[in-house]
Parts: sequence; structure tokens; C-alpha cells
Amino acid sequence: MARIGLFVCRCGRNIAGTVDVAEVAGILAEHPGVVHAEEYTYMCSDPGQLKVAQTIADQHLTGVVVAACSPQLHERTFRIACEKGGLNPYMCEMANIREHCSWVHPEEPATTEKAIELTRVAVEKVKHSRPLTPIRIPVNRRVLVIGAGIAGIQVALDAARGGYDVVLVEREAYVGGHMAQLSATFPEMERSRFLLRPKLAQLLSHDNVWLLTNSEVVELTGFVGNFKATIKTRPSTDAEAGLDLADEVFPRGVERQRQESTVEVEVGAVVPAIGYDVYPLESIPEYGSGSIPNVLTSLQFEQLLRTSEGGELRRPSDGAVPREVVFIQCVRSRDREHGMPYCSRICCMYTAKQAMLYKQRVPDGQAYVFYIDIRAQGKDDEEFIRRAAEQYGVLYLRGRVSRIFPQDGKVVVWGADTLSGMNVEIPADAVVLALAMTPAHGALDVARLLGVGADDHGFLTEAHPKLRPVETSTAGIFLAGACQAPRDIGSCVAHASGAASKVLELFSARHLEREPEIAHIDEGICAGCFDCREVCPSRAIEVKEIRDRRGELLDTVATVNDGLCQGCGLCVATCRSGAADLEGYTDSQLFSQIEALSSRWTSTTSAEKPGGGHGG
Amino acid sequence: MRVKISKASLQSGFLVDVEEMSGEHVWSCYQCGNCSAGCPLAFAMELLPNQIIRLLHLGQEEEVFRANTIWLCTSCLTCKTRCPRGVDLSRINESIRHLALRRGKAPDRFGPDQIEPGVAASAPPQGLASAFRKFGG
Amino acid sequence: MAGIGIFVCDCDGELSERIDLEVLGSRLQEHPDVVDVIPHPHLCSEAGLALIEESLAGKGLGAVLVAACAYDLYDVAFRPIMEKAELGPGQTVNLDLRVSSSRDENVKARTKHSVDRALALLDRLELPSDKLELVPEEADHGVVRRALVIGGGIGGIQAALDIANSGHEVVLVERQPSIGGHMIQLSETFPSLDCSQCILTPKMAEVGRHPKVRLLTTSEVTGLEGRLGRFTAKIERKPRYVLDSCTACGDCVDACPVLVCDQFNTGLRWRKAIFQPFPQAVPSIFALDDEHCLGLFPLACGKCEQVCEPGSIDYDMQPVTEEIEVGAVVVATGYEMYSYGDVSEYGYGKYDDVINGLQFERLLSASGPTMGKVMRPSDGREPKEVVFIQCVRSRNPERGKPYCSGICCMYTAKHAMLYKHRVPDGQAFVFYMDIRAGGKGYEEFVQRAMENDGVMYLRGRVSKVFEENGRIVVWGADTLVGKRIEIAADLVVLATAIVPNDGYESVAQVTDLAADEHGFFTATHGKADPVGGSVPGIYLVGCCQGPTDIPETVAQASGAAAKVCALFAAEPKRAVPEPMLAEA
Amino acid sequence: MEYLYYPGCTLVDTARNFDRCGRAAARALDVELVEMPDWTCCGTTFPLTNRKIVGLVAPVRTLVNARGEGYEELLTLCSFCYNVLKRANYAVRNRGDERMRINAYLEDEFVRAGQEYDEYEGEVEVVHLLEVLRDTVGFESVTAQVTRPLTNLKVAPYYGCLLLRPQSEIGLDDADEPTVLEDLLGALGCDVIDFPHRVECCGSYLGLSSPDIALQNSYEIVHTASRLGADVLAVVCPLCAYNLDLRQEEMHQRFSGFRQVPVMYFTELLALALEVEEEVYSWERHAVDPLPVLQTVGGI
Amino acid sequence: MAELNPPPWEPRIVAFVCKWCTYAGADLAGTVRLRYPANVRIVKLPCSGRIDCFFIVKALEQGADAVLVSGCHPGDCHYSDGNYHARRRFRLFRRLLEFLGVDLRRVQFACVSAAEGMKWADLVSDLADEVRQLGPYREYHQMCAGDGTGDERDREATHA
Repeated sequence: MARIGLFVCRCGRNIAGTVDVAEVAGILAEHPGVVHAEEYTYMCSDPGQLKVAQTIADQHLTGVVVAACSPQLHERTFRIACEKGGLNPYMCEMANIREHCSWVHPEEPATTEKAIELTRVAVEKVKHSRPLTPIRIPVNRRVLVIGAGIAGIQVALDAARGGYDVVLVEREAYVGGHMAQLSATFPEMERSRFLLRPKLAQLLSHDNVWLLTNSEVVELTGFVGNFKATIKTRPSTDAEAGLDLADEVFPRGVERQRQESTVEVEVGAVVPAIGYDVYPLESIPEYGSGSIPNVLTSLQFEQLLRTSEGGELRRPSDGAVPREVVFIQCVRSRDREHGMPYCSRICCMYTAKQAMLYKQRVPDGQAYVFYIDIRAQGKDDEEFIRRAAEQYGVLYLRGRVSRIFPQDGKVVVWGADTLSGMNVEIPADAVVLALAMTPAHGALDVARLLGVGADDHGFLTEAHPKLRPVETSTAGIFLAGACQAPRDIGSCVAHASGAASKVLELFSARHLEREPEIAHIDEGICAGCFDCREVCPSRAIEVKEIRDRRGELLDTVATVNDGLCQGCGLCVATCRSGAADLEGYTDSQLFSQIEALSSRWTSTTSAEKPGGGHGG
Repeated sequence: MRVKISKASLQSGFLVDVEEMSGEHVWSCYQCGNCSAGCPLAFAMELLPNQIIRLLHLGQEEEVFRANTIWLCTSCLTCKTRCPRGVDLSRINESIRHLALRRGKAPDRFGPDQIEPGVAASAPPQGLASAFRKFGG
Repeated sequence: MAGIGIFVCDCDGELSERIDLEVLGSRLQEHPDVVDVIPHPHLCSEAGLALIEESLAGKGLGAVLVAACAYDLYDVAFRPIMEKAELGPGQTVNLDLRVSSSRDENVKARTKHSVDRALALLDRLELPSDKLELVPEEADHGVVRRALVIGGGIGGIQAALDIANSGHEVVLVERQPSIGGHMIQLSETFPSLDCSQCILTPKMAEVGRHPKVRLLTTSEVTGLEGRLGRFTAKIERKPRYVLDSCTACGDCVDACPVLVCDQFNTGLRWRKAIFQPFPQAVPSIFALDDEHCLGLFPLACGKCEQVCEPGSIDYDMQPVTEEIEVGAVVVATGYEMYSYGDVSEYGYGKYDDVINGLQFERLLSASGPTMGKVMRPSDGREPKEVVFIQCVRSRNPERGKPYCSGICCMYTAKHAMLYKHRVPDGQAFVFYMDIRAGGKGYEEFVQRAMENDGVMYLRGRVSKVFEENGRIVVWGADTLVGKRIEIAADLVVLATAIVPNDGYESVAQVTDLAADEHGFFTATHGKADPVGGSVPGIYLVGCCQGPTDIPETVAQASGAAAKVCALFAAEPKRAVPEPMLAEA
Repeated sequence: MEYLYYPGCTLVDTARNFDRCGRAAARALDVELVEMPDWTCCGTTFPLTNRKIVGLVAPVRTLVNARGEGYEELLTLCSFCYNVLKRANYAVRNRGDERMRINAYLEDEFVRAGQEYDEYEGEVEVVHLLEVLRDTVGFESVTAQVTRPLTNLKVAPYYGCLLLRPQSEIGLDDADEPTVLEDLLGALGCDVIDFPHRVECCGSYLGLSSPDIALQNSYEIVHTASRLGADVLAVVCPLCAYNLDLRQEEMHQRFSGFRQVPVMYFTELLALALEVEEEVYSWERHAVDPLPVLQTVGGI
Repeated sequence: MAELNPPPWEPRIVAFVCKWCTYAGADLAGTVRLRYPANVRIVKLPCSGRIDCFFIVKALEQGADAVLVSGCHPGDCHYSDGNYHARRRFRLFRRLLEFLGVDLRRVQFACVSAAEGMKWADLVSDLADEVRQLGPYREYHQMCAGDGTGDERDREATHA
């Protein structure tokens, strides 16, 4: 006979403000199988958890229900509390009466009634729960890093220094990504390649790092700790050899595939660090769609700055020195109508940097910057911008540019200065566009390949924006750098190291404990139709042969690979004989939950109550 | 109407003169508007104090001269006191006044003849003297 | 006896552009133990390395300082040579000449800074005489696999968890009676608007119960000797006057007669002299505030002791100092809001209804002094018009701090938004200079505040704030329409500048970490090594090195953890060779 | 104690009652104000451009003469004089080239007049009576000597600009949150109200050059004071007194619902509280007669 | 007296949602404090692919006036294609229900991602309104109850 303890959380006023917590506890106290019901201010607090553990011991509970916030937040907390009290953690369920109830409904009887029903559902579920024990699976302590830009390099470096094998895959023929193409970094004003060099040198000096350029991951199977990646490598041309920063720093160079090849690598973790691209200039008609000479993208300008180091900066069209250069920020950023709604974050700073470097190259030149807001929130950034404006005489104009057109050898810019309230026209020698930062081309394919989420734009989605910024919703796959959101180099490096620490954490033990909420198949019932095998997305269904004493094959039935099964339950829904079931979501649990929602229970709440809320 | 901006217009002698005379660094201003927010006389100004500096940035000499702003600044230093960039607008305005006077862009000079006798009697000498100073350069 | 040799790299002229290497050399030459200063245009080149090797042999140097670029490079290029010459970590140290490069433009200042750093590092070198200190059995490059984390805010918590979950011991030191830092004071967090306590308490609880984490609250680090891989930390554990047997029942609070201004609630509420800062506190043990308790010497009260059933009150508790060996240190000392004192033109501290952002967080917090009801501190009325002023003493070299405080734009947008959710018929105004919404979903968030919640944004600073018959009058400007703005508000919220937590001075003094003129610690390199402190083996997380929002802080914390774990990793040799290649 | 006193043009002319009250009150507190012999104009405005070195001649000459009189301090009652003299002194002390140039002028001038001259380096200290009362006499001793406390006289303190700004060069008090005037009035027993507009500008010389604009501005100030229920508006500068007091009749005509408020110089209130002899006051010089309110509220 | 003027009837809606997308979306609706009617009761499942058609029948039988099934958007599925299998199954199932004479307006399918708190709130509000128009699903309840009435309160009486 079940002995269930119920704990209803007030969560300060978060729940108690709209739900009559006392009534929830009161009514459920009468529910069959419930032997203990109480309310408390903060169940998640140490004393709250202590209550749970204590009551389990005192009341010899066989199950616990905590009616509080979303299980996404505290299920683990309370399951551990139950363990402390000597109860199998999987005999604990939560009823979400905050996110799904108190926060979304006004204060009225219907809200309390809903809270009561949700709690009852949890109680009924626990009655049909079974004790479960976590599954231990081995971890292959080798990491696959996709993308050898600064973020990828940093992840690889940290993992290698942690003593683990690294497979670093780069789509291009060279490593270093965009950073290798930049002139200098802000606000330090140091040659970008000088910063990249030592990292690369150290990375390649580790003999547990395997760098594959010209390569792409074409398939990924398996699961956390036990992935299998298929990597396709293009043959590299002689032209490519030597171009690479890697050759610069690494005396014996990087060995390159001469013929196309495909390899399969077993890894325990995967870190996509696939970086970013910029919005195509071709699709910006009002700025000439790339047809106007001397209208450059910021990356093209970086190239100019890098190559003109020490010398004079000359524009590509006619080799003339541009005396007046207009920089335009937020091109297709913060522009939900024509481009990207988000802010590309780094443009303000690199534009200021480019303007300053330009002035260094062309001391008598004049730089203009069109901006909407100057976003200089990083360390030393504000001071950097002030230097640009005050010491380098860069003229900042607050406003967008509506049109650019060529006119007798000049590029005429029509913009506004919203501070003086005037429209301005600048005949410039060159225009530099800070194009929106977009996800790298093919980002969505990578997302699909790895089975991680991506937002509407194609930036890969982190598990939680605040507290899990480098993890994905798929165990064993972590994010690094600008593929998650636009960020500058420093932030990329920190973010990458963050991803690396998750890898090191995962690799710190040879085994990983997995949630036991997975499917199992009753061999006694299984008819061996293997429909389940067809639908299983994680290829977890295997064939098991049943033989008699003499080894004669009697039957083949389906069985579940604990390591692979992710517990989606597709097989259960598909199985016609009802041999399959899903721990934590068994048929008996679910049917009892549905019955708990039956209208007949409403008799337990007072009859005057209107049935439901009217929204707000 | 669209204002043409170029290196020439920016590096106009005007801005140079103002900086030289006032000893203030006009480019220190980042247009936060604190000066305008606090200026007691701004209600009567055709251009706000921060707009004066903005127009200096853009080299719009005529606009600056045309406005009554510089002549209404009493150098009360409220702006300087609260300016986050340490710009002393009173010095800038005084410099512009002088340039205006020199270049004949000033309104009629304010002199003894402009005061009605009645006022003159009750007016504190310091008021008269300072007024003549401000308008007489 | 063998002295110290110094190698100075010019990194192909990169460094002499920023630092006067001549001066550096001559100043270091003056150090008593320094026998030779050897400059070279490019130390990590073949020639450079050769030079080092022969000088090590020829001059028989007892210890070496390499003044070059990032620590990363030192590790790969120079350490092998040093080890070949049998110089352990104690005899070699690397000075990153770029530490101060990104700071002001002036070569002189940078040179001086570099000299100071170098001298500080020279004192950390152990000359052969005290070389014996390396005990053979710990010869796996003498790394103590235990980390010290200073500061129990979100940064410290995350770093501690990541390190501990990788199987290493962590000592987490926090000055307050509970961990949680500023984040636990916040109501809801941008841009996802999930409630700060809901997402932080699980982590706090995890730290509290983690077998690998030793949590020392009401404690401070008072000393740190040693070097990368082997520090000895002195930790003073201040008396809390309440024993661990405390069940947090709260009987003592009812008994305590002393009312004290509640710092956790930013002075918007009273608490007792014996208290728990907030309900979810970890550890959930009360603390006795000895400044105000009447029970301490001479014992005049003792009421709490009388009512305490478990008998957990101990008035005679004394401070204890213990020494702990650690291999690495993570500094996460966090921030504070710009002090009350001199925001005179806004009447901050003069008028009750002029408050700062952190105070408004408490007003919004469901567990705050008003249970989440927005009301004016002065008379408890619900404010119908609220003015938010950004950049108060930020971006203000004249009267405050020259830097941007980084997070105000976003939390102000959040404040305005949450205010509108609480007071639908209210109006929020925001004075700003630039809206800095550079982060995932930030721009969209601010747009939402403007469009969905009708928050009025005004681009301009506020010159003056004063009280007039019960309302707070704000004199500001809108530089876009070129008009002066006057708003008679019910409540004014100032986004005052973020400054380093006042603990930074003692930490800086104890750790030798380089800090900028504002007290923020400087990273080895803002881009190449954003979490590395200027002392090898000490890492920086979050606001202690500059204003940083929560996601960035968490990423940095994990980043620092990665550095620590890599350092602690068993000697980096390849794991069992499994077949990497298999023809597909 | 004894101070060399610099009255300045206005205090011996349209505002001589302020001056008389000042001297008498000071005497009552044993502060002897010795008028500087044949003083000349302070220059009225401090030159704000680098090119106008000439503007410094007048104030510095005054300071040099003060030094000649053998005094270390020069005391003023008028914000204009105080501001100009103090800033000029600051310039001489802190700006090398200006010191050189101005000394060159003066040396030439003195030598022609047959006097010898040694370079002035800012030896003289410019002080305001308020400073002396606060720092030397001390407000508590002022209170002690008050024989007729101005109890329940609601006074709005008004500083204007020149007494406080620029803070870096004047430094008499915090430019945004000054207290010296409140403290003095408090010492006299007045009921000091929190007056938000106390550091706004009165309109200064615009009162003469652009009377209309100046009027709107000063109306804002006076009207606020009267709305806040002030019986008296206390000022420290004769020009403020002019803009705020002498034009209230016009305000009355221009703006409906305006209640006039008598404007008094701080020296007048000081004198009243110390009960100095009657002849120093000349109430007829006030546009808004303070007597009625003084009698009803101040009990005078 | 309650019996004399019974409170306005309100629909009961049972929702079967996957824990990765829709459940999280509903959580989001909570964290951003959106408002929607309290008629819906969520039953959490790992994936919409776990949903057995009998669950839906059972829910209606137990007195639900409508059933909502919601999972991830195509391609978003945490298990790569669980939701796709689910959709295929439901297409078939809808035919069956139609054949049985079940009013399909009372069995709805949707996709709500973890980021779509607003969509969830709107979805529930609209469905609640729609079902309010349709009125209680007496026909089906009677069919299941077997007795003549089938209206909840009557059945309560019989149970008592």
C-alpha cells in the first residue's frame, strides 16, 4: 500500500499569491495513499529539502510529491533529497503549480482547483512508479572540435593540455578562421596573427592533437561518451600549402591529405566552433549591392589594413589613397525588416579600431562613422572609443545612411545626424560597411547533423542562456564562440574555455552515469515484429536470439541498448503487443494520470467553484 | 536641405579658432545633453547648448552665429559643474561671442544708449558693466 | 652563487612599440639577485631559443625570468629548455609584457608598470639554495590538486562546481554568511526573465552538498604564498557565533531585540542582529552580526541563546586562521554599486524616493521587502511614473568613472519592463546615452520594452533631480529633438556605476594581482587569455576584472575552471592508443 | 580680528544698505572691516578666453594693492567681486604664462607711476564674509551672539552662481549641495526651507540686456520660493537682489497668481538678528518691503 | 444557493505535451508571466512520439471536453524525428476518430517550441474559447457513462 508524502511550496508569494496553498495540501491530504501533506515557504531551501528527507524516514514513505515550480528547475534537487531520506530518487515526482499555474492564472478558485488537479496527477503517477537505478556507460575520452578558428583552437588547446586526445576538423584549407584575416585587435591594437601564433604553436606541439584541414564532419552517430564521427577530407592543392598560419608557426608544417579520404573517429564529446559569416553585400540594393567601386565590407578593409602595414593604405579600385572614408555601422543589424533583428555586437568596436588604424596609415585623412548607439561595454572599450573621437578626430554621426551612390569619382553618402537634426551628404573616397554578423553558412546543416537546436537565424542554441551558456540540450555536445551568438575574440576565448571545461568535466571519469528513464522490452511478450526498430531514432533496438538448452534458435526478440536509448518512447507507442514500456512514463503511470484528471474528482472541491478562469 | 560635410568643412578655421581661444577641447563632448538639461536660460535659446557644440563638430559656423544662444549664456557654469567630460561651455560661448563681434556677426552691440533711463537709475553698476563687457568683447 | 638571468623579447618590434625595453632592462639589472639581462628581437625563434640554451649553460643561471608574450607561448617554447636545464617551475617565471599594453597610450606608464610586475615576480623565484623544497614523490611538476575560489557569487559558484565535478577538491571562501552574491538579490534576469533565485538556488544547494567542495563562509583570504601549482593560502574564518547544529528554525530571530538595517535588502528593510540573509541561504545556518549584537562582551542580552533549542549559539567563538595548500586560485570577488556619497545633483541619499538599481531589484523581488509590490520607500504608494537614469557616474571621467558599466542598459530595460508588468497603468521613462544591448536576444529585449511595454526612451543626460511637494522632479534633455525635458516622477531609479567589490584591495595585496586604476584586476591578455590573472596560476572571473553580465560571467567561470583542470590534469601523456583510423 | 575689505561698485551705490549692514554686523561680531583705500573696479566679469589677458589687469591690480596694504586676506561681500578676484588669483597662482604676462603689464604700470614692483604670485587670499563667519568666527558663536533670533521666519536660501562656481577654483562649498548659507540662517534662528532652485542663475546681466528673458527666468525662481511658502528669499549677490527683488512688480503684472516675496541680503538678516542700530537698514530700497513680514513673523 | 444558480460551465482540456519543447514553452509562458485561462491540464511526456492514441480516448472518456496534443516543430525534435512519427500516427488516428463520430474540433494537434511561450498562451486561450462555444462534450461522456445523463455533476451524484 502506497504511503505518499506531499509537500506544497509557497515559493514566497510566487505560488501562494494566487494559489490557496493550504487548500491544496488540505484536500490532497484526504487523497487515498497520501499519508502526509504540508506546505512550506521555500521547499528548495535547505530546511525544505531537510523536511522531505526527514519525513521519508519518520513516515516510512514509499513516494514523494513536491508541488512547486517546474521540474526542469528542482526535480533533481528533490530527488537527491529523497535519496538522503533513504527513498529511491525515482519515487519522487513534482507537480508544476508555478510556471503552469500560479504565474499564468489570476488569483481565483479555478487556479487553486487546477493546482489541486496537477498535484493529484503527480500523486497518482508516483503510486505507479518503480525504483530505478542510474545506468553507467563508458566514456571515450577524445574530443572532436569542429572549426579551427580562435574558438576551436582554444577548445582544442585546453582539452589537449588536460591530457586528452583532440580531433580538430577545419572546413577550409587554413586554420585561424576569421581571426587570421584580421589586422589588429581592439582595444589592445595588436596584430591579430601575433596573438594566434603562440596558441597555434602550442596546440600543434601537443602530440595528442590531430588537425584535419579541408575536412568536414559528414555524419555523427552514437551518444554522449560514445560518438562515432565520419570525417571527409578533400585533397589539398599545392596552392594552399604554405599559405597557412599553421605552416608559419609549425616548422615541419601540417601534413596534408593528398587524396580524398574518409575516416571514422570515435569520440566522447563534440564541440562545434563553426564561427560566423557576414551578411551578403550583394543583397543590399541601397548600398549598391556590391556594384559600386570602393564600397568595401569590413573584412575586405581588414585585409587592406593588414597588407598596408607600415606602408600607405591604397584603395583596391585605382590604388589611390582614400582621403575621406565613411564607416557605416549596423548594416542589416538591428534591422528586422530587411536584415537581422539582433545587434552584431562587435561592429562598434572594430569600426572604431579600423578608423584609428586608417588614420595611422593616412594621417591627413578624415574618418566618419555613422552609428545608432555606440556599444562599447567591454573592458577599456569606452575609453577606446573616446580616443578614436578625440585623438584621431573621427567624426561620429548618430544616424543611419539611406543611400550610397557613385558620382564623379567619389562615393556619395546620404545620411542623417539626428543630434543636430540635419541631413548630411559626404562625398567619400571609400565606404566601409559593418555588415551584420550571421551564422556561418551551413550552420543549420551542422545543427541537424549534431542534433542540437538553432534559433531562427541559425545560431546554435545553448541549454540555458544564463546558467548553461556553453552546453546544448544534447549531452556531450558543447558550443564554443560565435556560432552561439555574435561575440568578440576575448569573449570567444572565454566561451571556448568554458566549453573545454565541460569536456574536461565529462572526461574526468571513465564512466558516466545516465538517467535510467529509458525503454525496455518484455521478451516474454515481444512477438519479434521489430516495428520498434524501424521507428527508434537512436538505433537502440537490437535483435536478441533466444535459444534452448541445446542452443537451438527458438525465437528472435527485440531488446534495448541501455547506452543508446534516449527514452523517447516511440517504440512503446508503436509496439502492438504492448511488450515495450518506458520507465518513468509507463502506460500504467500515464493512464492513472489521465484518470486523476477525471471530472469525477471535482466532487472533492466545493461545488460553488466556477469551472475555469477567464484569462487575463 | 542636405548639409555637405567634408574634411574641409570639419577642419574649418572656425573650430580651430574656438578651440584656440577657449582652450577647450570641443571633441571631448559626446553629446549627452547634460548642459542643455541644466541650463537655466535654455528655454529662450534658439539652439540648445549641446547643439552649439554639435554644430561646431560639423563646422556649421553660420548656424552658430545665427542663433541667440551664445548671447544668452550668462557663464553661470551650471553646465561645466555637471559636464561628465569636463567641457567648459562658458569659455566656448565667450570665444564664439568674440569671433562674432570681430566678424561683425553680432547683433547690435548693447551699450549705454540701449538702457531706458528708469532702469539705469536702479540698475546695479555691476550689471551694466558686465553686460557691456559681454556684448562689447 | 648562481643568480637570476632575465631574457627580454621584443617580439619583432611589437613590444618596443609599447614599452621602453632599455629602461626595463636597466631597472631590472639593479635587482641584487639579477646577474644578467639578455635582450633579443624574437626569443621564440630558433636563434632566440638557442641563445637561451647556451646562456643557461654558460652563465649557470640559478633562476630565469622570461619577459616575452603570452604565458601560453612560454609554456610551449621555453619550458622544455628550462626543464632540460633542470630549472623547475620555482626557478622560472614568465612575465607577459602585454599585461599593461592595452591600458593607456603612454609608454612611460606601461614601462613602469612592467618593471613593477617584473620585480614582484622576481621575489617569487626560488634560487638554488631553497631548491630542496621540491619533494621527490610530488615531482609530477609539484602540483597540488586543490583549487581555492575566492568569492561565492555566481562566478565563484560556477567555477567551484566545474572544478569539483571534474573530481578536484575546491575550497570556496566567501566573506558573507551565505553564498549567492549579488545574483541572489536580483528579481528576474534579462533577457529570459527567469527569476534569479529559481535558477541560482539549485546551484547554491549543489555547492553546499558537493562532497568535493569545502565551503568557508564568513571567511577571508589573508595571505597567499608560493607559485603556480603550489600556493599556501592563509584563510581567516571569522566567528559566526552560531554552530553548524543550527536548524534555521528562526526562534532566535523572534527573541532578538536588536533591529539592524538589512544590507541584503539594500537597506529597504530591517533585520535582527541574529539573522539569515535570505531564506535559501547556503549554508542554512544563522549568523550573529557582532557589530550590533548585545550578547557579546559584556554579555548584556543573551536572549537568542536562551531560546535556541539545539543550543547552537556560542558567544565566545573566536576567529580561526588556517593554512591550506592549493595548486591554483580563482578570484571572483565581484562588484558593488557606486557609493551613495557624491551623487549630490540627483539627491541620491537625500530623498527616499531616489534609489539605485539594486534597491529596485529588491522592490521587484517576490521575496523582497515589499513581496514584489512596487512601492515608494517614502510613503509606500505605488509609483505611477518612474524615471530610470542610466550612466550615473559611468562614462563620466570628471565626476565618476570613465568606463561604461556594461550591464545597466539591459537591467534598466528589464526594470522598466517588470515595472510595467507590476503596474500596468504606470509609465516608465529611461534617460540614456547609447543603448548597449550587445548580447544574444538583448536587442530584441530592449525593443520589446519600447514597443510592447511602452517604455519611453529619452536620449540625454539628466542634469538635476529635486523634490517638490512629494514628487521627484527630473530635469533632463532629449538630444534628438533638441528639447529640455522636465518630468515630475514618483520614483527615480539611478543606474549607478559598477565598481569593484571593496574586498579587492586586500585580495590584490594578498595575491600580487595587477589591477587597473579603478581596482579591476587586469587579465594577462584581454583577447588571448581573458581569464588569466597577471600571476601565473591565479585566474579571474566576472566583475572583479570589469563589469560583466551573468552569461559572460558563467562562461568565464567555466573557462577558468578549464585552466585549473588542465593544470591539475595527470601528466599530459596520450591516453591508451585506440585505433583512430578505420577505413570507412 | 581685522580684515581688509573690498566693497566693490554696487555695494557703495545701489546696494549700499547691504554694505552698511555687513560692516555693522561684522563689527557686532568683533570683525573689523577696514575698507581698502582707493580701490578700483574688480573687472566685473572674469575673462573666459585665453586672448583676453587684459581682463585680468583690474582684479590683479586690486590684489597687488591689497598686498601693498600689508594684509594677507582681502574680504568681499559681493559674489561678483569675490568670483572675479578669486579666479584671477587662481590664474596667477596656477597658470605660469598668464602670471608672467599680467605681471609684465602691472610692473610697467607701477614703474611709470614711480613705484617699485615685485612680481605678484597670488600671496593674497580672497575671502568672503560667509567664509569668515563659518571658518573663523564659527556659526555656533554667531548663534551665541544673536540677541534677536529670527525664529519662525521661513527663509529660502539662494546662492546663485558666482559664489560657488567653478568649484575647482572657488571651492567655498559644494557647487551642487552647498550648506554654508543654510547653516548661517540656521544660526540666526531662521526656519530654512529646502529650496531646489538655490543654485540656479538669476539671469545676471540679462536683466539689463534682455529684460524679458531674464524676467521669465527670475520669475521661475521667486515664484517657486513663494509657492514653497518662503517669507523671505535670502541672497548673497547684489545683482541677484536686483533681478529677484526689483523686478517683482513686473512679475506681478505679467504672471497671474504670483505672490511677492521680499528679497533680503544675508547681511541684512545678520544685522537684524544681532540687533545692530536701525540706521543701517534702508527698507525703502527694497521693491518688496520686507518689514510687514518681519514684523508679523520675525517679531521685529 | 449553488444548486439554484450553478456557476458558468467551463471546458476541461487535457494536453499531452513533450517535455523538451511544449512543456518548456509552457514554462516560458510562466516565467514571462503571460496570462491564459486555467482550463488546460498538462500531462508531460518525453516526446509526442510516446503518445498512445488510447490516451486521447481515455481523456475524453474521463470527462475532457477537448484534448490538445503538442510537440516540437518539425526538425526541432530532441530525438530527431519522434514528432514526425507522431504526426503520421495522428493522421491515421484522426480518420479513426472521424469514423467513430468523434468531433475532430475537440482533438487538436499543435507545435510549440521551448521559445514560444506566447504561442502556447494564445493556443490555450483560443482553444478554450472554441470549446466554450461548442459546449460540454455530453454526447461522448454519455456514451461512456452509459447512463442517461453523463453530465459531470449528475455523475458526481451517482458516485456519491
